[in-house]
Amino acid sequence: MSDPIIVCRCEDVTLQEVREWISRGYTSLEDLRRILRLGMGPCQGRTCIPIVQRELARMTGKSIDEIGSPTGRPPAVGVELGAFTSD
Amino acid sequence: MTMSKSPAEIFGYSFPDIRETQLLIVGGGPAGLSAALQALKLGLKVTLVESGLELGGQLVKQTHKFFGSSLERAGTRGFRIAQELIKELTPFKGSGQLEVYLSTTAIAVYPERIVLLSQLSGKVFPIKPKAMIIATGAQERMLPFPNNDLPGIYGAGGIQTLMNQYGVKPGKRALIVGAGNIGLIVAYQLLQAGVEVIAILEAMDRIGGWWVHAAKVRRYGVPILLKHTISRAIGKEKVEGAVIAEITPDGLKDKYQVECDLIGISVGLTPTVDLLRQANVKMKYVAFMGGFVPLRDREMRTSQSWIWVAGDSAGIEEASTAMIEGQIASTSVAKWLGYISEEEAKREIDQLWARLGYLREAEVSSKVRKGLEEVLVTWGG
Amino acid sequence: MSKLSNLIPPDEQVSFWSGVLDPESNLDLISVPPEDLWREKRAGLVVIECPQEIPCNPCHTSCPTGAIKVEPLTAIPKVNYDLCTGCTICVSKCPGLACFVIDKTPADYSIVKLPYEMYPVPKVGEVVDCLDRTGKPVVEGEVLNVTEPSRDGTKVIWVKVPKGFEMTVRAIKVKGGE
Amino acid sequence: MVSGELSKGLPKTADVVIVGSGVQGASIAYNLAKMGVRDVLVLDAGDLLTGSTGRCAAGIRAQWGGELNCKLAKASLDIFETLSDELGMDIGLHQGGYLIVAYLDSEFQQLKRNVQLQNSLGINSVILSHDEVKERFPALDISNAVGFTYHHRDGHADPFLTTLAYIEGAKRLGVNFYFRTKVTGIEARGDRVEGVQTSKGYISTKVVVNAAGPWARDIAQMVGLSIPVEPEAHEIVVTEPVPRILDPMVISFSGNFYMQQRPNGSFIMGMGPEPYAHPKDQYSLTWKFPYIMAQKVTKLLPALREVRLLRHWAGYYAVTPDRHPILGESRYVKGFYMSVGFSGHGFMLAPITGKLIAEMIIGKKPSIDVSSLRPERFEEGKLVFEPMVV
Amino acid sequence: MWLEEHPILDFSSKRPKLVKFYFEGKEMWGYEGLPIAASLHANGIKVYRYSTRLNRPRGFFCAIGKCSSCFMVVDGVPNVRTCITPLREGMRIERQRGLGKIDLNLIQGEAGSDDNV
Repeated sequence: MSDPIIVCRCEDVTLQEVREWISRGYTSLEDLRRILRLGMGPCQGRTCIPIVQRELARMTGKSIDEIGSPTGRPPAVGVELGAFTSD
Repeated sequence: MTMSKSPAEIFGYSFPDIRETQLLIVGGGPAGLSAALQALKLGLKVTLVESGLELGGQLVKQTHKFFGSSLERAGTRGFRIAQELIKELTPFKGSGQLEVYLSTTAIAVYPERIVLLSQLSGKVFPIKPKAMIIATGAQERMLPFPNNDLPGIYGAGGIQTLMNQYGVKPGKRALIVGAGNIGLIVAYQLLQAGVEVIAILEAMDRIGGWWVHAAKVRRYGVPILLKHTISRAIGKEKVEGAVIAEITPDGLKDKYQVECDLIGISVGLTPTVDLLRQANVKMKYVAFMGGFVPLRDREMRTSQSWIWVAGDSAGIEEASTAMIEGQIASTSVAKWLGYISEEEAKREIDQLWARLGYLREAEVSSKVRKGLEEVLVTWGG
Repeated sequence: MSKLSNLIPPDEQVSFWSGVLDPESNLDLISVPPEDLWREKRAGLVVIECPQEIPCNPCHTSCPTGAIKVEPLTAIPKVNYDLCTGCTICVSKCPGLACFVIDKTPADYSIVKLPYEMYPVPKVGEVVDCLDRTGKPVVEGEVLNVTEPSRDGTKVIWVKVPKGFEMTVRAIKVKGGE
Repeated sequence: MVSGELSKGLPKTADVVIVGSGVQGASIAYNLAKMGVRDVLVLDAGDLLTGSTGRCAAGIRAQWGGELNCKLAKASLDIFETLSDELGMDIGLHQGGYLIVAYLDSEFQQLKRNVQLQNSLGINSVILSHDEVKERFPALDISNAVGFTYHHRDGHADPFLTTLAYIEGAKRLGVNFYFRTKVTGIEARGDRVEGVQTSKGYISTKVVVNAAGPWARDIAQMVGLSIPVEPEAHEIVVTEPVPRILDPMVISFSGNFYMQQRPNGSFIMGMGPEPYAHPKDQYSLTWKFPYIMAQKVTKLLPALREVRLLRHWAGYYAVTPDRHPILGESRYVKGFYMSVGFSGHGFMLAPITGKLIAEMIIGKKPSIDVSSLRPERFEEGKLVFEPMVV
Repeated sequence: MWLEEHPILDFSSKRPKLVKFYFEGKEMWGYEGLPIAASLHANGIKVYRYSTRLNRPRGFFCAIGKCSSCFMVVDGVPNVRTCITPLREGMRIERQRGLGKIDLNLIQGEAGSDDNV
């Protein structure tokens, strides 16, 4: 196997996989997020989303503004459940 | 089995009290620190939260002297600027006008202006500010290339943290990808730490950073290869080398294979806008400003009337402009909360804009100026 | 795969936009003293290799004689060489490390006073390698003085170079260290 | 450039148009195609899985208190168990069982009755003692619980992968999916469906399936039908993935929570409405929710104190008055089918309900009699009872 | 390697206390209060974890606690962000393989003692 190009370190998603699903017709950021779990790992998409936005723009001819960004969901960084308890 | 407790008793829950503050500033880098100072001088009560172990943001890693005029503390090293700003804050801490939370991250913005703050070694508590300035800075972009995740391939900012903040020699032989300011400066800092720098690669046909920063590293024998990039990293458990390719009209043409144990990626920054997204602040993609950035008015106020922005989270620029934006935002907040008059605020903000004007006057700033045209708006009402 | 070279020569690309000034063709972009004045001025005169508009003016604000002007903030510095005393304050202040004071008055050598922020710091009397703008050692030179005018870590190294190397030598390297 | 679905224009006609590409729409489409109806179009106003399926906890259980739900859920489980093979794609099924925990005596009595019913229907659920639970699931703190029931075949499947597998399976059989395509009107002549008006053009069709989840009421209104399906927002949180420390989905009606460790290692958890009052009709979130969930689940599973909460979101249940779905063709508008109102259990039932709706459309007798779930039951006053939903 | 001599920064006079910790059972020394990752890096340890799906070696990366690259198992708890978690004396640090491991006894022991208070 050739050396992978890692797009998302949290879920171990490669650029090859991203390209494959885009060419199968899943051409929105939301589509790819749900298929590949991009941006759903502990880093909240900080690394992968900008790369995927650019790849989508390149492959679909859309502008990045059109492609957009995922909905912002709390928390911005993961927090231990124990931090929400009172003891 | 005795049944002593009702489900409501077993699974009862409670919530921490909601703390209140006038102005919550998220981020203790140059923008946040200057915003805090300005707000304090204007009489506001300020809560400043910083996710790192110390205040100063990226400034604490900067050993080089800053550009600008004396108003921006030009000629002073970044970490010293941080020390100066922190020192200026100290008197306000005693007076109770300022609360600083270190190792504390603003993790969430919920409806009705509730912000959750998470403390590294403690608890999550809600705070309800009247106004909030988001100065969360930026994050580094990653570059897709084979083996780009091997240990030893770090963001240039990560290298600075390891080396200049914690005092760890990050490697023996380094390759830097990207000749923007951060790439150039990190290369220089690596030389200062005794690390050999093999080369700086730049995909464009000219360096992206300031010319003088490039000249500084070239003098020590570091080549800067224009129209070159990394085509892959080599290594099994950690990075052992890299293949450097020339970017030609027909694609990448592999040219060198070098040994290195450190690759610094500095291909640009993206504004950190998680909280702005959570708050549904209106944004726009502006390549010149590093990505999606919030629309803002001349006073750095966003589409959410209680949220202001400043610094790199409002669009990638320099620490000098970040500091001024912080001051503008706080001046606007002070006006909104009735601490200064409309006229005073206008005079102050005009002056600060004049300073932004001359900082952005150079030819290299033309992109920033263009980007600003796209996001500078006037909010109705 | 064909064999790739594992050595990148330091002069693989030498061009202005790769960070190297051509002392011949880029002279109009920088501040160079008039030759006749330069030959006579004791302590030397400043050469400012700052060819790009930068919003930056510590050379102007730190100059004790008002010889350097940066107006407006993004202008390229202009030097009034009649006022320059070669004091090296700008050498230590300039954030871009772009100021060099060059003293041509000694009869059989010149002195380049250049900024230095590396480790180790050479001692007075030590012979160091003198590097050109691409880091190539071009000549050896004796360190005549080590000062720190701004007391902020930026040293100013006075290095003795043969005549003709004034516009070539822009850095030094302590021998033996790698 | 990608030849994505945008480059293909919307067809002018179709045998069946399905509104909604969530797990219901996808399952119906796949089952129709499998039964030979291949000129099927699935339309979705949003992107892939942005509706209720993509926001659900994706639990699968056969432990119900009503006979019909038991039958449907068991049939669904049978399909889930072979679905990865059938669709040629891993759906992320994890059968760690469901552990239902009672904290009230009356509740435990009901659970025991349910087990009798379930066993009579071929669902091999059991009552577990405290010792058995302690031994099997040592991470749980059950000190205040009254009793437990457990069914080992229950579990979880990945809602994204399951739906995607259905979609890709249907596509292979010729079904076309159009995302970002909003249905703006449904044409009917007399009492028959004629066609669908969309943001991208008109499609003439004799059969429309309403599988629009929380937006089902709006779609029904387009043919003049008023159906009692209310969107009810629920919040949910998920943690970072950690090594497996809990096999079953743990739910409690009196404790009001559900919690499960998914195959990827993350914990997903939620609850029914409580007085902290989530706005019913919005995806907006309440700051108190993470506190409530954290306090509940760390009492049950103390090790979770060290596990990080990673994401908080809301999704809609599409709720009917009797909390049972509406399945079948409208008596008043021929060709208008509904597979809606699952009240929070749509994911686990989709494999079977998709098959049943497909059978109805091709005129075959449904393999399970679901006539009691007909759309008109509300106006007839014939609601279906189920004791096991909260 | 720790930086001792630096032309601009003064590290040696400001170092915190040297403490002993264990990496994969091996004794090492690091500075108390500095992030765990810094002391590991200075000890020449660059591989902090092996990723979940592709079993890739991963190390230090973002340096500010925002990615997942430096997750390690620290005192029985997985997913510890070693780039921002301060080193303490006696810490037991292990490479995280996949999701790592949870030491239930350790964690529940802690929770149990809370109940007794």
